[in-house]
Amino acid sequence: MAQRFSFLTLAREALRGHAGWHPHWRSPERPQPAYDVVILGGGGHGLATAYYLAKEHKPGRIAVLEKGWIGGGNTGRNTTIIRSNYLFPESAALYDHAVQLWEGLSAELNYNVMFSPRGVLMLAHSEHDVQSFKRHVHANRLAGVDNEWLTPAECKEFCPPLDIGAHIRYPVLGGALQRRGGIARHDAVAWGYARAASALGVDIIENCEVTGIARDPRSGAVTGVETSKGHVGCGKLGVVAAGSTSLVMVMAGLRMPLESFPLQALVSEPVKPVFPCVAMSNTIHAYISQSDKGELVIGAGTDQYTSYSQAGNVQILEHTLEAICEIFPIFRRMRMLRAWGGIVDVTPDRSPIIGRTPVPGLYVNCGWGTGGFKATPGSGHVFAATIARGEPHPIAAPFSLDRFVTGRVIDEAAAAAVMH
Amino acid sequence: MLLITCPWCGPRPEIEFRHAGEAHIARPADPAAVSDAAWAAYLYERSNPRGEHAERWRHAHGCGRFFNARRHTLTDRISATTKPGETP
Amino acid sequence: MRLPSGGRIDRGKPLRFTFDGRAYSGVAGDTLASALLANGVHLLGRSFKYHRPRGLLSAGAEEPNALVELDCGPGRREPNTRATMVPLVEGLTARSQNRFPSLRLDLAAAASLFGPLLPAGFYYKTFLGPGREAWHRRWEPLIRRMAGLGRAPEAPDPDRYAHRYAHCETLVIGAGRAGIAAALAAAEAGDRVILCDEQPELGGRRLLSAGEVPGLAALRANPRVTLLPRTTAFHYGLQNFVSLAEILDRPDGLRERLWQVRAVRVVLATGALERPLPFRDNDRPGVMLADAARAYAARWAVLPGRQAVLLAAHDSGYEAAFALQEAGARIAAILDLRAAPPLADTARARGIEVRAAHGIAATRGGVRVSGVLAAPLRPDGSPDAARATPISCDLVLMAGGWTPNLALFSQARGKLRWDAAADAFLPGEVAEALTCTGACATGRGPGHPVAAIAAGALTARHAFVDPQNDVTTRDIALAVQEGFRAIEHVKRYTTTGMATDQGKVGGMLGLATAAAASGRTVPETGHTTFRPPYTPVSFGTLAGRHRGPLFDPIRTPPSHEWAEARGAVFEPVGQWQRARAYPQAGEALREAVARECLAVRQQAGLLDASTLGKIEITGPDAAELLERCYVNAVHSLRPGRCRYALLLREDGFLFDDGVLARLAEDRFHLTTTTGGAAHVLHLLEDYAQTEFPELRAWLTSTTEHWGVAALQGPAAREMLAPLVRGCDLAALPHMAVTEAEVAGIPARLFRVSFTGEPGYEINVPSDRLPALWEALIDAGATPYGTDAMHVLRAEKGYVIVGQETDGTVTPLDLGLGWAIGKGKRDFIGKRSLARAEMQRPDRRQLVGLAPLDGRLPEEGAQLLATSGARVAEGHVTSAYASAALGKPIALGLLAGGRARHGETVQATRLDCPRQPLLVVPPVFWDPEGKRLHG
Amino acid sequence: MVEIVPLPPLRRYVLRGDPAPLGALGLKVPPLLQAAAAGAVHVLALGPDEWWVMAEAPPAWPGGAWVTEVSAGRAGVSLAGPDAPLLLAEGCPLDLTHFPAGACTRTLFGKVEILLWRRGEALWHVETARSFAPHLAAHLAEARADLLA
Repeated sequence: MAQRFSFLTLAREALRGHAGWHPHWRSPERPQPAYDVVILGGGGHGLATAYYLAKEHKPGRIAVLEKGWIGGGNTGRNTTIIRSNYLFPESAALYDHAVQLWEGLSAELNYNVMFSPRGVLMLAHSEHDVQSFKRHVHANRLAGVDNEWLTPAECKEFCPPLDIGAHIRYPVLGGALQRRGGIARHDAVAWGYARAASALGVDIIENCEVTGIARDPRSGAVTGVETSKGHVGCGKLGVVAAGSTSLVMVMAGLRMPLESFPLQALVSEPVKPVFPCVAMSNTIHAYISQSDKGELVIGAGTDQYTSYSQAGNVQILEHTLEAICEIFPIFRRMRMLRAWGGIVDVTPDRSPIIGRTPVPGLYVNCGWGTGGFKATPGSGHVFAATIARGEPHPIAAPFSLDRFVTGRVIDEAAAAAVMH
Repeated sequence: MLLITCPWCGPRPEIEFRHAGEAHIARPADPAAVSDAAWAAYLYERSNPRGEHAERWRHAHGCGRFFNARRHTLTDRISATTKPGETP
Repeated sequence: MRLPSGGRIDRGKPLRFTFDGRAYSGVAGDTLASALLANGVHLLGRSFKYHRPRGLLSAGAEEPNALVELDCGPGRREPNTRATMVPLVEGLTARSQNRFPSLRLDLAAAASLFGPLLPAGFYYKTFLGPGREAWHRRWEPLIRRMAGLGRAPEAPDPDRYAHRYAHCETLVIGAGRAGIAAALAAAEAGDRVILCDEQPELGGRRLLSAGEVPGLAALRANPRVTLLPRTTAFHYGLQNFVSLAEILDRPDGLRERLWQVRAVRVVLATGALERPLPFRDNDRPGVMLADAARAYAARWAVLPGRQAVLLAAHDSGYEAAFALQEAGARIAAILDLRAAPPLADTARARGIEVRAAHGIAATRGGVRVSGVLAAPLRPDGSPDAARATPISCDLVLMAGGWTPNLALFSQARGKLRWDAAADAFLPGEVAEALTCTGACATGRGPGHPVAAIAAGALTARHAFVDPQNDVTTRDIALAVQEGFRAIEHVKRYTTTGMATDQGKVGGMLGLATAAAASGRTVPETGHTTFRPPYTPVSFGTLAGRHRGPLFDPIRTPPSHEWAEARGAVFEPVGQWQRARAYPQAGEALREAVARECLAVRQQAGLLDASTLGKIEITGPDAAELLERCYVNAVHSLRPGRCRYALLLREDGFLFDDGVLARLAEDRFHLTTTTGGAAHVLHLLEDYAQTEFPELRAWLTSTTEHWGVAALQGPAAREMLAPLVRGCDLAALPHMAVTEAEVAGIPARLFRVSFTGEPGYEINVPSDRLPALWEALIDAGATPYGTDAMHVLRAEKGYVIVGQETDGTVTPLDLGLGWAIGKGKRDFIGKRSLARAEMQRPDRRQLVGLAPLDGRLPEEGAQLLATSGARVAEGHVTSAYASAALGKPIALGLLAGGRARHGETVQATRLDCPRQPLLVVPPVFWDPEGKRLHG
Repeated sequence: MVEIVPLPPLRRYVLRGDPAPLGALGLKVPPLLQAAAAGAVHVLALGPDEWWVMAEAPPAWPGGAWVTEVSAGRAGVSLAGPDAPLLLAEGCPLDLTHFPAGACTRTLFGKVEILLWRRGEALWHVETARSFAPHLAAHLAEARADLLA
């Protein structure tokens, strides 16, 4: 069992020079020869999956295999926006399941993930935006997801740096506000789940790259994985590899409806509190909040071509900052401190894929595109149940892989919902 | 910003071009004859490789032509661009 | 203290400035930093976490401590500016940051009392309660107030920012000895050369000596050479696409320029950065990098202290000490971590005491250093405080050795390789046409190994590695102890290297400390990735001129000036500004829309439909191309006739609609939605070029050539007839097109309707549209805008792609199956329509909705079978007050809707629980279509 | 030194597929991305099967030409003066030192697609779609003011 985190333990350790702190999670150099369940991918989603498996389903021995260091992918590279005001009930149910878990996550994990429900404000700049966002408000309220319509003046009151003047190119016509939305500390999510999962006996193996998937010649079922640290047997394999999903699934002979794009984000130099909420404008592509450290955290767009380079182009940053300066002109003299790129795996309908695959014992959780972080706890929770029971969790069921064959897609993007 | 060699116009900056997805995904000659699964594969399944990638670009703000390119998705380097139907 | 002579400054040009409200003076050539030092100001800032007093550490871009707020008037306040990078100008106003009430007395410094409670990552372990929202409601506000450095600006920035694309054979980054040499060589070879350097004066460390910098004159004289001082290369993109930020600060308000350089070859001459040394309280004002102190004396003739102690791990420190001695400082002692300092005797010959194998156990002093405890090193490399002896001084020089500056090399995706001999990471493989020269390629020679330096300071207290973020050697050791072994984990857990200097100061030391704490070597530990920008860059520089009207093009149709003059109300539709309505004096928008609608129903109205996309398709195979793409039967369309045309995506969902007119066997005029114009052309080009290359058919956008006046209403024909030459309107049936002359203008005259009234869309060259418009107004037509257009088409049950559809709707859902050519073998999306899912009877289908309570339904409202139901069966896509019908009407998508006419459904509302709506056919006006053909 | 002058009204025609009709107008078929002229009639080869003909008066097209008029759909400016390339560098990503007189192409200036045609050593024809022209002109004007200052 991990040592308890609290102000008292912190104070006690302060008196003895913090000599008593242990590693937050066990990180065995080598994996065991076999596990009942292997989770492939040590990002937030994979670690959450392992945690909820161990806590709620106890399928036996569990390992998480990570090719680099945990939380090093999109978990540690996103703008940490959390919201659930999606249009379609299937999506709203999935993301709101996550928000409900976020609300108790620090206590659940005994790790401060700094969930900050400071409100997510989506700005409308055209009649079409207004119609689309009001449709969201109606749909969300019916589904029990909080979402309210604000006038421009109310937007300004909620987000003082916002310019609602008529002189800007695309004046603000109103906004949809989800007060329960907000941000969290991305690294803490990976570390917190790792610590809690490790305490429940999950092996977290870092620097362990998977090179092949072993299958039973007759049934075709998954029997294990080949890794840079040797063969690891498993009864069930859950792939949670985000941008690398296509590369892993092809090892099992599966072509996925996925493409991986570079997505960039940036932060400004740290300043005193100036931006109280999260603001998003998908018409002009501006996504901004302020971290507790004081940095303005700004989401940029994806490049147009697929890539695994984790590096994006400068023109993407230009367009992003044009948009930010347009609706927040007081920030034009702020400086970009750091920009970085992640690899996002995008599905044709911009909704994730969670569930079984044609290969017995192989499960996949991918396709979160630009919006995966917000779903982390919910994604892990329903994927764990899906793996444990061998059938989709009710919330995950609509996101099955075969929806692309039937045509029952869940197209949030086409329905003018914003990404992120 | 990539520098892309349009097979007609020569090297041009990436912002003149529009990426048009994976190349050589043949539209079934008789769509009515293929199964839902095969049709879905045509519509949605992509190789999305880490490495050499055959893809399509259009010189949208130039000569307007579509063409094929071979690009490495880890280095983003384009090793060849060819007119449709040509082989490098 | 300013020296009487020397330096690269102009003592003849005094400049006045203020810092924290106090007036000082410096001279031309000063930086804010050198000027403050010359005035004896050493306390310049407070640290991020503990609010410890801080002074200048460096003289350059890597400065982590001396961050100030510049105030250049309204809208020109600027936080976190490095005092070392600000050339002094008359009247400069600077303030210190992150302190209250004053820099000298900062109450928040009490934070350091709780230091033991605030080690690396403390916030992950506490603030967990009480209650669910304890963090958000109680603790986070406290943390946020304490965090952050400067204050964000409060008013919009009035300055301008320029962009420039540039191309050259050789781009040289860094104008020190090596950079200038590389530039000269390239220039002699005939290259176009760009040489940039972040400093106001080119020369790099050559500026430490007096006189003209060799080579610069020759470069200035060469017209093919562009010299860019105060210009930082901050982003290294693919194929040598490098972004530079040039600071102009022109009095006319042109502040900065973004250069985007495509270079055949790039030469990195970015030099090396001197490292600080870790020891207790190594952050006190007066503790400075040795080379920086030397620079202040040599370049700005400022002595940073009278009595200095040098802590050396590298010979370069001796050069600095000697230079300061010559400038008049007393070198109290040289403490050298090395057992046998090569230059010890040279120093002694200059009368300087040298203690080998010594370190600093601690510094003394308050807001400025007053002395050090010099201590012999234990076998483990740590200073033995028990045997320490005090030395008083007002300046401590740190010569910790040099780290090659390879941030841009790393951005260029170059691999760094550890070179044991150089005790540094050096450039390895790189795919770009890129070479490194000078100190960034080789370093400045080894000193005391950085691994040994780190090992000796693992247990020291307050030994700062990342001074701005207050990260100490102990914080890093704690992170390792808590299992954070990957260097990226250490960085993220401790925040070392994440301050505004991006690890330039403490990066190498931090990683050596992590290595020492985890018992690994430096190369085993690896390094974190260098991320752009190299140094912070203004948002404005990247945004450039694209603000306000230049943010995005504002497109207006040909009648815009007329509409503006008539006080029309406009709405943005994509990039277009379209007239929404033409209110008359004292008329509310709602009233105007109602009047315009009635005018169309009872007489005739005039709409500028020029924004509709238009494509001319020519060639012998034009019909075949369209037949294969659109759902319609095209071959059977006779010249002179039109069809309502639908274009799907291959997934079967509606992509765009418009009117397809056949002008001749081999020529078509196709319209698209306003927003869809470019997308439709791109999609059709894709199929024409890549799927059906054998077809001889060509597409040309004529969207902006044709101005379109839509004249709609029962009186349209009699109004138009007198203006028309060359065609018999009476003989022109609905959905027909002909060439004619209208008001003396050659036109393509369409008889089409988007209102349900008989109507015409008159296409004339857009420069002639205003004349046609005036003529039609004179003929009695009432101008109507997009709002009325929406109402009129809804009354008739016509859909708008993007309003009735959202990318998940098929033509069958909209009841438009009739438009699909019977027996067509194939068209884009046909196969997808055959999937079972698309055939389900309970798909959302277009219906009309009549409010039973007479109130206007809310667009977007969800449709429920019963008021208690929780699951939506559809939604309201459009809702308008219909003047013609004298009641509100709505369209919606409802599960199995076509079979539910007569049923009552409940619509959600934001202002009350539910609203009952009667499901009716979607055509409210003239269902039989008598008027259209009348 | 560079002046910005609005373009005079021009007739513009897009010829696709077969260039033969150019002969009837007395025009040679120029190589891709180059212009040719016969008196006041100019032809610009903007694509492998796309030729733009510009003239003050409508040319006498022979029958069977796949030609479409776009005259009124286009507008723009002329840039006259030695600093025109410097002004264009504000928003055009091409290396204009390798763009001799007689060269033409579609490219970008800032956020607008332009047709760039170097009519002479120091004379540049810059046109775009009608509704983008005001934006193009405003962007060029602001940039020019900063160049001259």
